[in-house]
Formats: sequence, structure tokens, C-alpha cells
Amino acid sequence: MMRSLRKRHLQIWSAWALLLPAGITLAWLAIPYQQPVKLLQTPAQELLPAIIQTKEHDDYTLNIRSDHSHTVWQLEWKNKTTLNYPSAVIYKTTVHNNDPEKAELVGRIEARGDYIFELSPVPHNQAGLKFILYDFIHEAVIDTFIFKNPFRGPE
Amino acid sequence: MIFVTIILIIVALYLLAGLVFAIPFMIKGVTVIDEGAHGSSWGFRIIIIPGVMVFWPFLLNKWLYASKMKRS
Amino acid sequence: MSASYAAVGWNKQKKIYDWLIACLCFIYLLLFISVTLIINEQATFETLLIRSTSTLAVLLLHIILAIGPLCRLNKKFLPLLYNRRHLGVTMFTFALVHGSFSLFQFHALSNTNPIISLFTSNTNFGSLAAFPFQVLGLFALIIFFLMAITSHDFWLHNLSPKVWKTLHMFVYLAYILVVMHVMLGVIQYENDPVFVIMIFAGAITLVILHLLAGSKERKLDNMKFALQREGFVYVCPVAEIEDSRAKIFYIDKERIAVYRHNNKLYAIHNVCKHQGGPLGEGKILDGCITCPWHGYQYLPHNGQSPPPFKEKVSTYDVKIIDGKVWLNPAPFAEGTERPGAEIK
Amino acid sequence: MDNKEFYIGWMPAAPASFAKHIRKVILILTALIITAGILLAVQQKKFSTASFEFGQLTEITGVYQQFPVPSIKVMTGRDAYGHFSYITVPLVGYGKFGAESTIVELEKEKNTSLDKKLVTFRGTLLYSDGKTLLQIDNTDKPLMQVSETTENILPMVKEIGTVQLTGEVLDPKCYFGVMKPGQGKPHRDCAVRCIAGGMSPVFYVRNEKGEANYYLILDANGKKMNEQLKDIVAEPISLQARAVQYDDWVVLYVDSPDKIKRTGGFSWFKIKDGDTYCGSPHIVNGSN
Repeated sequence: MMRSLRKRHLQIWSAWALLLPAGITLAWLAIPYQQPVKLLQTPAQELLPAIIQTKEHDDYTLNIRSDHSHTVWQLEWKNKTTLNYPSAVIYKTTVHNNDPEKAELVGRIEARGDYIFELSPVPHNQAGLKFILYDFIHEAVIDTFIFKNPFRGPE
Repeated sequence: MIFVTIILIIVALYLLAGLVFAIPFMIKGVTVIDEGAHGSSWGFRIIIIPGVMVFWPFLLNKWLYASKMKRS
Repeated sequence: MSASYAAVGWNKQKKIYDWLIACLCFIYLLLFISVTLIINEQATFETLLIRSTSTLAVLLLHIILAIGPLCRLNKKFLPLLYNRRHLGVTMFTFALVHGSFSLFQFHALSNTNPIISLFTSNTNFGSLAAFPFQVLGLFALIIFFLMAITSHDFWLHNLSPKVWKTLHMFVYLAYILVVMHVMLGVIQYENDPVFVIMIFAGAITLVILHLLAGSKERKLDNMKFALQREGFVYVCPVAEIEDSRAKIFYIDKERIAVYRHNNKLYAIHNVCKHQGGPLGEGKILDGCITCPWHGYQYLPHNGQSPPPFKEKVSTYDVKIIDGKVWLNPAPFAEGTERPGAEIK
Repeated sequence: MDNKEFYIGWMPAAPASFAKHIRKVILILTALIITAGILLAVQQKKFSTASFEFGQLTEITGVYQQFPVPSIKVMTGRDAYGHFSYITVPLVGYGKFGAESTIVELEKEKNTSLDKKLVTFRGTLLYSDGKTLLQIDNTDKPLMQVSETTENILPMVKEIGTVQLTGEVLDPKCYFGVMKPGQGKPHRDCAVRCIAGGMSPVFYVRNEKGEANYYLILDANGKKMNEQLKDIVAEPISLQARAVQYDDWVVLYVDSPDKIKRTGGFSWFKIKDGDTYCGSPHIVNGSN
């Protein structure tokens, strides 16, 4: 190697010895920090105290809740993983119906988080209670859950 | 934006001129300026094309100089 | 060497070298992609391509930049230096895949030409956090491009070794651009300290290696020769020079190699005409001084490459008085025949 | 070093001591490459679960609305009290363009306004985190059907009040499906292009658990403010706005660009707590 190049090498790397650590440190410190904030929540309903029935799935848990006097009823939906559907809507219907058009809308769930829906009463003589989780954009049933009819009262 | 566009157009034209220059240079020029190119493979000639596109004014100058030297 | 050019001058060692490069790159890509897919089923093809090629290019760049100083510190690294340009072209290829695919991914199918968009989408040059880091990567890629297209010996010969070496020293600029491209780019999103530590460790390793090698060379350049007589300088006792080897002396701002061959001493300029390799660190093979970098050869008595090659280096006068070597630092024209000094 | 051992690349084999050393170096390099590959792959942030149904066309029927952003309102059913419920599916265009240019072309072709008409669109779905969008592209012949009459569906409107929020402006197409990551610095230029191309900007706010709120951003008059937003995308900003909920999307009305501030900077400069509260929602009467 020629002497001028040798000298240039040493000069460059002496400069880099200062510039590289300085640049790396400055860029690292400059990483913007995004403060987490409190999220906007729709006014939450009071969760009823008693779990009457429950269904477990790998991705979610369903609870039917009630107060101690069994006068009000709730469906509690808890996502365990992130759901990946364009739409996920819960319908309530009778055991033999699979058509969401003939069912009553309970509510919509999103990919994450917990949801509480108030349940409208079901006739006492109805055999069971079925929930359909439906993706109406793909027009496909994602899952169905059959519960005993809680409105018949404790057996 | 206009500034950047103009610069990019100039660069593109320069490279295009280099590509045009590369054709006669591949056939003749390269052997005039460098004896090592006599009997060299086409693979070699192709592999230096990108360089010719970039350094063509320099090579053109060298070519002109070499042919002038030969004549005199 | 001035024999006819070929596209790639492959020989056995270069083939082994290229196979190793290919294997290492393949192992890396396979590992990176499969590990990412195992822990992240949701990963997309585009991101995998952008990330695997960019990280591989940065790794290769560190290896490339470490080879030079390692060779100056320990000659046993020389086989890595021999075909370094293939490593460089490989690195450029991966960087190019990363760059062009990112350009397509982030700028194409929009209301602006992708290349213009690259320069105009983000103009926060005054802010560190919002700095348009893509431009840094583009300039580094342009430097790598110029190096890759001039990596053939044709360019070394025609641009002159000095211009060529200077051009290729821009790799150091490209390196700092790449480091900042990473730090102001993906690190601002993937802020895991491991990435910062890795890039920091890489930079510090290179800085230390280069400074060590540089200070070693400086010691040689600062050699002092006190005894002078009729233009000759006393350099060392004869016994210090081994047969078929040389010692290098730095006198009057030039490095001169004093070779011992067939019981005679010859002095030639230390800089190889090919890439400026240190001839004095070479050896006499088949009667020729052989450069340790790429094997270019010169005859000891006249500094000329044996035919058909045409390279020539300067020669110097050397004499022996009482077992002491005296060297005249005034160079003769390149290729001038000198008798050498007989060792009695 | 042994005087006899000298390495030259063009010789068929390197001397033994060189070969031994290089074998060691290659082993070290292999170990380095393997460690680096695994470490880099493992330490990446998790990829989002967003989906883009590339190459798969889906038909969606609903009421097209121009406001607050071009979107289709799809009815999901009727609840126990007989109330209808809707999902709003914002539309995006091909590449880095909003849907508006496609809509304008379709309206010209049909010679009618699509606003508030019952339409069937065919397009490519993208969805993530409870939000669904539809890409309409002229080459897919997106408009399948359009009704003659306008439907008069009033959205359920909730006035939330003035809020101060810290978050990031995103282009929804990339974030909700097309790119991973579709946010942050590496994606910034793409987001700039998408916003400049007319994509409806989305403001993304998250809490400590990573749960998120997404808002649409308009200026005080309910007009797009893409031009003012495109320079501050993909970095933490803080803004003050009037928040109004329309069915399942909340719109932020930003009075003036002065109400948007960069909060990025040196990472130890954390924002004061007072700046990051979120106005407690209260409901004002449910109509426009």
C-alpha cells in the first residue's frame, strides 16, 4: 500500500472511532417514545356476579352470568388470542336454527378484549340456547355454542 | 421536487449515453486502450458494461488519446 | 497480470472461496427466514425478503471490512483477502435486492415516481428521529455499485491503481452511511437493545482492528536511520534478511524491500503495481519476487514482471560493507537492471 | 512464521499452516452467521395478525356513504329491541391511492351519485384488530349493483367532547392488512405516499397492554386534511380534537394544524401525564 493511502486509512478510522459511537448513541437516544394512553371506552356495563354456565375454547371463553336472584342475564365474551375475521357478530337463537337472519343480534366482538352483552329473556319452554358467531362479510359461521336455557331457572 | 426530477433525468441521460457508447467500445475501443483486451472473452466484455456506462467520458478520452498516439 | 482478460479468473482457491460464500449466505438466509416463520406465522414474504437480505448484507460488510486489517496484523488471514472482491460483489447484490425491493414496496403504485418519491416523501433533514434514512442507504448502495462495477482488473489497470484504491476507500464512507441508515431507520421501530448492541459491537470491532493495524504500520514508517554515507543509509545487518525473503525499510517517504536471493541482495520499490500490495512481505518463487496479495511477480534484479506480463517497479542500489546492509533510497527508473550485492 | 510457508492465491492449495488457520476462521464465521441469524430473527417485533385477502374477491352489500370517509355501511342484524346494527367498512383504492378516484369514475360511468345508495361492491378485504376495509380496484369491475333510490339511514352519533390524544397517524390500508409492519419509521415513506394518494388517515392510540383505539381524522369543517397530515405520519404526535362517534368509528375534528404537535424526541423526555388524558366519553343527543 502506498504511504498516502496508509495515512488516509489511519486518519479515516481515527475519525470513525469518534463518529460511529457518537452517531449510534445519538440515533438510539432519538428513538421517539410513544406514551401509552387511556383508551376511549364505551360505558361499561356492570358485570353480574354469578357465572351460571361457561364454555371454553382455545381462543375465547364464554360465560353466562346472572345476579343472585336470576332476574338479569349477561353473555360475557373474553378473547384469549387475537381473532382474525373481517367481522365477528354474535346471534342468539334456538338450538335447531343455523340461519343468522332468523336470529337475534346480541352484539359484535372485535379482535381483542372482553365484552359484556345483556341477554334478552328466552321463553321458559325453549329447550336450549344457541349462540352463533358469524362472519357475515364472508357469510360463514365461525362457531356455535349451545347452552342450557338459563331462563328455565336452576335445575 | 422539480430539482430532484431534473437531476434524475440528467443521470438517466448520462447513463443512456454510456450505454450507446458501450457498443462501439466493446467492439473496438477496449482493445485500443488496453492490450489485455486482445483475445479476451465476451464474458469479460459484458461484465465491464456497467462500468463503461458510468466511466464513459474517461474511456472516450483515453480512446481518442490512444488512437492519436498510434497515428503520430 | 496482463494476459487476456476473462470475465472471472476462477482457479481452485477462488472456487473454494466462492462456494464458501454461497454456503454461508445460504445458511444465513435459511436460518433467518425459517426462524422468523417459526415464531411469527404472520410474517409476510416482502418483509422477510427485505429483512433477510439487508441483515445479510450488513453482516458481509463487516466481514469484508475486517479482512484488510486482520491481514496486516496476521498474514495467515491472507487467503480471505485473495478473493475479497467476490465477497464485495455478493454483498452488493444482497444490498441491491434489499434496496430495489424496498423501493418497490414503499414507493411504487403511488402518485409519484418511486425514485423521486424516495427523495421527496420525507424531507425532515433537520430532525434526528424523523430523518429520511432511506437516502443514506441509497448513497451507500451507489458507492457499493461503483465498487462492484469496477471490481474487474480491467478497471484497476485503466483507472490506475491509485484512483481505483481511492474509489474503493469510499467503502468506509458507505459503512458509516449504512450504520446510520440502520440506526435512523429500522432501529427507530425495532428498538430492542440487542440490535443496537450488535451494530455497536460491529463498529467498535472494526475501529479497533483498523487502528491496531494502522499503528503497526506507523511504527514501520517512523523508522530512523542515523548512519549515512555517500547517499547510502545503513539499514540492518545482513543476517537479519532470510533467504528468499525481504525486509522492508521506510526511507525518504518510500518503502523499499530488500530481498535475498541466491546469496545476493536486491532492492525494489515495495508497492505492487496491481493493487499496491506489500512486495516485501512476499517471497521469491521460481526466481521471482511474488506479491503476497494476488501473486503478481517481479524479477529481483530489474523489477520487471516476467514476459508476457508488463508490470515494472523501481529498483534501488544496495551494498554490503562488513556484513552490514547499506541502501541508497534514490530510485532508478521502473524496470532498470541493478547488479545487487553479493553476500560473501 | 515458517520461511517455507507462503500463500499465493493462484497455487492449487494453501500451505498447511494457512489452511489450518483459515479452517478455524471459517468455523468462527459460521458460528457468527448462525448466531446473528437466529438472534436477529428472534428479536424482531411480533408481526401483526392483519390480513389482506390478496387475489380473493369478496362481495359486500350495504349503503355507500361519502361521509366521514368513503365507506359501506353493512347491516349486521337487529337486536332484541329491534335496533339495527351496522359495521362501517371504509374503502381504499388500488396501490397507494384512496378510493375516491375510483368512486368518481364509477359515478361517471353510471351517471349517478353513489352517496347513500344501496350498493354491492366487489373487492379485496383487509382486516385487523376489529376493523375491516375493502380495496376497490377498477380492473376488478368493483360495482356489482346500485339501487335507484337513496337510503336514509342516520348513523348513531355520539358527541364525545374535546380530547387530547397521543398516537400515530397511519395509512389504514397498510396498517390493517397490506404491510407488516404497516407503521413506524421503516414504513414512513409508504404512509406518506398513501396519505398523499388520498387514503383516509387513521389515528392510532394504544394503552400499556397494546390495546388500541383507531380514529378517523378530518378538519373542523369535516373535510380531508391529508395534505397537512402527510408530513407528520408515522411518528408520535399529540393532538387536540373534537371527537364524535359515528356508529363504529370515531371521527376526530382537528380545528387547525396548530393543534397537532410532535412529541417524539429523545427517549428519556417522557410526556407529562397531564397531556395524555383521554376525555371521558359522554353522550350528546343521537342525531346530526
